[in-house]
Amino acid sequence: MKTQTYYLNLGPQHPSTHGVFRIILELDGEVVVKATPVPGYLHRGIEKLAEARTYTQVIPYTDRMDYLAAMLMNWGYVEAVEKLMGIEVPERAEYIRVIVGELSRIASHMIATGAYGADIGALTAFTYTFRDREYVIDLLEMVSGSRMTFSYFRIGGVAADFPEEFYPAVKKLLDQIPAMCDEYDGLITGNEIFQARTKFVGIIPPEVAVDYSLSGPVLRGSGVNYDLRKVRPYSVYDRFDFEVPLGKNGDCWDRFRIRIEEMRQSKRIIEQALEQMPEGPVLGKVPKVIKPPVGDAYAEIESSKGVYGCYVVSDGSPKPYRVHFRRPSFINLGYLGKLLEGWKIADVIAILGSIDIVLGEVDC
Amino acid sequence: MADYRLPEELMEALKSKFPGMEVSERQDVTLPLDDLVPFMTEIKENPDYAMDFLTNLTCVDYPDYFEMVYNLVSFSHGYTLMVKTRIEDKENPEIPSLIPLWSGADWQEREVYDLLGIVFTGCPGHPTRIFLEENFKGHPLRKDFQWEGGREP
Amino acid sequence: MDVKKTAHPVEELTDDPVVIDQVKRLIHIAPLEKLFDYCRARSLWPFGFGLACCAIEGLMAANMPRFDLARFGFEVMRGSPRQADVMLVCGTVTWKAAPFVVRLYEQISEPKWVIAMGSCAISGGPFVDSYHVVPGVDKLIPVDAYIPGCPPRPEAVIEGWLMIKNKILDPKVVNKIRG
Amino acid sequence: MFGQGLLKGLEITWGRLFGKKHTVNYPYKRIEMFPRFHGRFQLDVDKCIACGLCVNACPNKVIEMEREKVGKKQFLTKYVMRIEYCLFCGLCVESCNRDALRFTNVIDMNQYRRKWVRLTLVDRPAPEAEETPEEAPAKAAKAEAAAGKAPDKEG
Amino acid sequence: MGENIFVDFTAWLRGLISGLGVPDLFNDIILMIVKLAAIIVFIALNATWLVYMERKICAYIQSRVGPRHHGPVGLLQPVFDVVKLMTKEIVLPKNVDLVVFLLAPVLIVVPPIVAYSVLPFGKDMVAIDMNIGLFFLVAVTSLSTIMFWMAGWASNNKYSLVGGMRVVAQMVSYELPLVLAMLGVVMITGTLNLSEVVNAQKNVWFIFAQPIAFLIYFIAGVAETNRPPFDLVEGESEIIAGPYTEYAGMGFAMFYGLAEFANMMVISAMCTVMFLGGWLAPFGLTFIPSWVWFFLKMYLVIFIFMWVRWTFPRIRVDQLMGFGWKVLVPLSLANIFITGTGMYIYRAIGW
Amino acid sequence: MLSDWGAVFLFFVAAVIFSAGGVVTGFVLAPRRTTAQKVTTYECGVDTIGPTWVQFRTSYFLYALLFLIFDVETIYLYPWAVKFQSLGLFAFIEMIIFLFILIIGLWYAWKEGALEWM
Amino acid sequence: MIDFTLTLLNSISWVAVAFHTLAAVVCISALLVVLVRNIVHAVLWLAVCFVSLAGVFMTLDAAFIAAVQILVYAGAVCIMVVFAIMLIRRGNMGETNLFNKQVWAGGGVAVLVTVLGGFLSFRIRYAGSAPAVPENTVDHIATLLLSKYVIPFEVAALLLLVALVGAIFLAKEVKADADS
Amino acid sequence: MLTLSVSLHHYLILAAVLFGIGLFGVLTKRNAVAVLICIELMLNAININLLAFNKYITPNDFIGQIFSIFVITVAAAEVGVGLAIVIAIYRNKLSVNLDEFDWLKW
Ligand code: SF4
Ligand code: SF4
Ligand code: SF4
Repeated sequence: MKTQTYYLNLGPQHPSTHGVFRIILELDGEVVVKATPVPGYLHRGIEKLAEARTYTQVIPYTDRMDYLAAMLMNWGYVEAVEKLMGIEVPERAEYIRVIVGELSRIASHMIATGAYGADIGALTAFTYTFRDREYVIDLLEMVSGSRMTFSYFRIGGVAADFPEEFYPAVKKLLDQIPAMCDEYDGLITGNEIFQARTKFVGIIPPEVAVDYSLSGPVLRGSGVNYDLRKVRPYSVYDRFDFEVPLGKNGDCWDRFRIRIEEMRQSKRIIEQALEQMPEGPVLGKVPKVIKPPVGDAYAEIESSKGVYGCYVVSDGSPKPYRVHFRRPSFINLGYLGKLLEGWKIADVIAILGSIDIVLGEVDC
Repeated sequence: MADYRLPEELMEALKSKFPGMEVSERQDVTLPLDDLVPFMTEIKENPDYAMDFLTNLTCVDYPDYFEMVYNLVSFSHGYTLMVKTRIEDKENPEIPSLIPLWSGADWQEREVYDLLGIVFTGCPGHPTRIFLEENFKGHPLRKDFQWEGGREP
Repeated sequence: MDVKKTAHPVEELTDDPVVIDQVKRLIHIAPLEKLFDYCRARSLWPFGFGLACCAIEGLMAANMPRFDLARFGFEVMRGSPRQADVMLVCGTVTWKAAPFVVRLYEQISEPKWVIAMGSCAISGGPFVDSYHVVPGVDKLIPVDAYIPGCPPRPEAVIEGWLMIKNKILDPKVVNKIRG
Repeated sequence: MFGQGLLKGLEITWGRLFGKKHTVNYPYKRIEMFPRFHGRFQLDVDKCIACGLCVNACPNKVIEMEREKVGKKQFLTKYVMRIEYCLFCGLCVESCNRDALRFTNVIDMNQYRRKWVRLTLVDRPAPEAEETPEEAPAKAAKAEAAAGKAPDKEG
Repeated sequence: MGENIFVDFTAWLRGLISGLGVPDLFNDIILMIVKLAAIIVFIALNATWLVYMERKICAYIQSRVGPRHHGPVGLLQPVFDVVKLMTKEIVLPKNVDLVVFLLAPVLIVVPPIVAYSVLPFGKDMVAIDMNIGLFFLVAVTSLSTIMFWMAGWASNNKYSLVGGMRVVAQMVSYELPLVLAMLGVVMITGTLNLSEVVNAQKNVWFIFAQPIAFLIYFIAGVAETNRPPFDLVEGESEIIAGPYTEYAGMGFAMFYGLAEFANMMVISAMCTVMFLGGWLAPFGLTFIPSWVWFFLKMYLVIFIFMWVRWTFPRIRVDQLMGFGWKVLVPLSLANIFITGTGMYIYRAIGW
Repeated sequence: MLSDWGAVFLFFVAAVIFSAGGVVTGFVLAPRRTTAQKVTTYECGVDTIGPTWVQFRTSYFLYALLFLIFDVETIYLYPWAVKFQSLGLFAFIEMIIFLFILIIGLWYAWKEGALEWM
Repeated sequence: MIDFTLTLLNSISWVAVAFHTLAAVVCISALLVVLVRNIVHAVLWLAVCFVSLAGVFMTLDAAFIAAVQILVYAGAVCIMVVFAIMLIRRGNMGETNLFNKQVWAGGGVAVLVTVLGGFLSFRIRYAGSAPAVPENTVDHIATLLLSKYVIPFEVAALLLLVALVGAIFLAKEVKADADS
Repeated sequence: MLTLSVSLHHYLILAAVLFGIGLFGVLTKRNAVAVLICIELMLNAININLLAFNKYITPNDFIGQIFSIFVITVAAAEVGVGLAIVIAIYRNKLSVNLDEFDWLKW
């Protein structure tokens, strides 16, 4: 018997859409027949605004895209401008970038982990990750002065060197990270209910993942080994020894687990970076007014959500002619509509959460 | 830094196949509009290139033309390639859609349509606006887009 | 007995049955209202309504272990506007989102308050020049407290909640410049 | 065995139940801010030479500055930060090479009215010194600020 | 000391009233009304306290401190909440089925309150010492299902409707294991009278005699009260607030505060009576009054409820149903066999 | 004497009065202001698409059916359990047969997929 | 005055009061089940009817049956009907419980049967009015059920089985269709 | 003075009335589900009779009570199967309107 299908709006305001995002679900009972994602509720026109800002002034705006890992957002942009201008970044600045970038990744993954727990219903895990994130954020605040929107990177380096008290604090944090990860593992990953909810749910086959240009943990969850830090090492990533965790089934559980694994790997990277860090200036030789030559450049980094690219076009003036950001969450969302079909309402939340989107980044 | 560009001989092979293509010294390929789909099909399907990952897709509004920019990656070989093509028609810019080749182009093309007004042909019902509402006037990332900010004195 | 014959004073002022109803009701329970306000001010439930970056700080971090709004009893985050008291507008309101922001505000049951958190909610903030951003949520709905910052620290958010509390307890505080 | 994970979870929460609490009792106890914290702005009027670098550095034209030429020196008459537009990015502070503009660690800038949100750091008349007719730079600065209000022109 | 204060008080009241020449029946009625009032006050007080306790336990588990500033250690927080909710507008959305919409929150608290009438709170402390108390309780609590559905259906909201359908399916599926689990106890005691059930545990609590039944009962009890990990009904992150999405003010308070906690108390009180020896003092600690023991045990169960709630994620609806029907029901049926056979064997070797 | 049912009746009435009182207090004490937007259905802030009172799937019905059948079964089980100790082995076997028949039903339902949620 | 009230109250048979109230509720709710136009309301009234019928049963000293009544009818049958309605209803809810064309004929027959039944009932004679309340009905029921009525008891199980299998069979096809 | 009292006749009349209402519904309802509901009402009326006879005529035999249990069993089975049939019909006809099935009219 064909029961009537009906439409249900999931969002724009919904506790688990992680912001203002809307999915129009066509449901039969509780089963999704068709899903239409509607982004754009947070479209702020950053790309347009950037055209009216100088190159340096764009940096704070990149913060507001993936506000959970703002350092990485800065990084992709300054990387592109540096490529465009051919600026050499001092060694020390590169190491600082790696450290704050990985810290940012840890912070972002912590939220992703916790928020995913909350989506599945384990609110306590959410508070734990937030509790621990505070300590990561403290470190980043120590170096940059802000808790979320750091604007710490500068074209050709970073804004300031680490303060002295940073080093003991980061050591202390790094020592705790494995224990934190174990706690999340014990509370969420190891939980049978959680596994039942996420294993073999929302499976993305590797070919499809590649076809849809997915990236980041979503792609690696499907078993595709594509991490820019390894595949095309930028900055000084080729000097570190770390592993790229991969999933097997491409289900929600894999995507989730990878993030916790990556936190552990990030910890390793930071440790090595702290060891290898040379002395020196933190800002390269940069002209006072940044006027790149006419031309364009595209640079990519691996942000916490996936491949974050930045395409900058210069017309020789102090303001960029065009800036385009390749935002990983946005492109990862492209497959959502297809992915949701055939799953239940509860799975919709699980799948959406496992993709780990940040609406600021999706809508730009 | 390692090199992720296409080896010269592969580039030559491409050049001979698509005489209209220009290669900059950074190995950015610029194509005539008509060559786009055959070229893309070639570099995707041909196992020598196997550009199976469409990373990025965007468009720039230059005074005289629109320039589409595609960034491609080959997972098996590790090559990257930037492909550009110009749309000379500033009034009704049209370009064939790449969804048949890479499904990941879907949302990115919609974004380009939404913000720059490039129409992608070849897929019925595509593109539609993605960020802005259907009744939004204009395409904001065009240089001639006029709007009012809400700043108060 | 006479009272019934003569119109209620308020009825001479207006015909609006809603207003008459309200005024009468208020007269009946006016003495209690102070008590109610005392309780209301101590039991503000936020509407779980996050828009952008500020939501992380205002809705989440402020509720989480370190800052713990729950100490004031302001943590019972409701997903449905019917059950919430305070709408914390934390983030950028775009024109696409404006209609539903207004609707959600309307759907909150009386009495209700609004906090505009972050530059974006106050004035459009960093994106005030943008083509798709509402320059301040006070263009759409009445706002009771402004928390500048981008994003404001959770402490500032707690201050914002206490401002609402103070406002309920003593509506006159709004005429004073703080700090 | 099935249920192990469940028990493990219970064990963790049980431990936390009696574990350390991470709450800072905010209004009564405050977290110490880091020296670099981006809080409320502070302008050291004596140090400021009204050079306008901060105005130019700001990505969102937050700072409104008026200056008058008094004798040889620029005299700062008005310095308003419309922090309702501010990104708290610190570019202005960074650009000020006289160390006049600084962040303090004051968090609370909340107001009940929008118009009170903006920070007027300096608002004073120019001293009665002989007013030179060269007010041109001040005018120019004003015009520039005005132009900034309509960024679409720049696009 | 204290053991008999309630019993004595009743007797004193009875004497006082009959001294006025009131006929027996009225004496009964007046006494019953006193008991009734006591029970309702008890429920209301406990529900407020439980709200506080829940928030505090939640906070402590999450390394926070929870309500603290309003009232001594935040104790007045739920009181403020109640008054707030009382003075909050009850929105009546258009298109709702008004009568059903308003009746649902009114009726939702009736089943738990009626269920209290047969619960023995202590020695000789039961409002109605009913012969079929257990069965009556089961029957009455099964009525809640339809109220939840009324709320979900009448709201004319899809979230509510989905929630309403879920709640019915869930409560219906878990009622069965709940009822069957108690059957094992009934087989041992041979009575449906709750006071007698308690008395039968003089030697050994049934949690030891019937461990499987206890487990089934506990799980099914959590599901019956719609608490995590079985809170698909409210499923905050899925369907906003389920059937209560459209309810505001007092209507919401009835569901969220009163009904939920009253139901939870019924379930945990039943758990105490059936498996934890009711008011019986363990280890011969009889100097503590029986009702204190009862509350201690009840609160222990409630604490476990809360502990579980703040630890586990939410189960999915198909898993929920599958678990209920494919695991709990067969298990509880097996429990009946085991109990029966076990008792025969026990008798065969024992006597 | 007040019989059991009388007391239950009292409880019932009191419970209704109590909860109705609560809701009515809410109506008396709370301010009211109705706007056109306020009374719209809440669905994440946007308009509901299509009718709300929609059809629901068969699976719910099958669960209800199973419950009904087994609920009826419990009304046999309870009296039996009460008298279990004095009835003797014969009754036990009787009940096993009874249960067995119903377990066949459960098994059938299981086999036919009536226990699967769709 | 007080005395008078007390005697008055004492003289009332409370069973009778309860019975008449409950009977009225039963009749009214049953009528409403038939009369309301919205089938969901009809089901809700049906639940009211069942609960008050349980009250009637209690006045008949059949507490166990009363509890069964609540458990099975109000708790299970109503739910089942509700689900069935949710499954098969399409369109407007307000007009789902309408009469057909034979209202008058049907009404006539119903009235006739009622009157006849009522009339016949007065011809019954029986001894004694209010017999002693037997203790522990459940015990007796159990004993009888498992000895004297053991055959019907097992047949009941079979009946339930058949009903279950039949209903699942019927509804299953529905499910199969839904899958395709 | 109030002269309220109850006797067997009261119960029987109540049963008759309930039965009549049920019958009325069965005969006149268009919706098949409503018809089933009304059948339930009739069965309940019978239960009243059984219990009343049990109490007033054979107070110590419990035959009435046991029978009413059987009646309830049958009623439950009937509802289950009945609704399943209704659903099956609905699947074919997309309607539960009894007027439209000539073959089901009785
Ligand atoms: S004020 Fe700043 S932090 Fe807050 S939403 Fe706006 S941009 Fe994000
Ligand atoms: S902090 Fe940034 S936005 Fe704010 S005034 Fe300074 S430069 Fe402008
Ligand atoms: S940059 Fe410094 S010195 Fe120059 S105007 Fe600004 S605050 Fe004054």
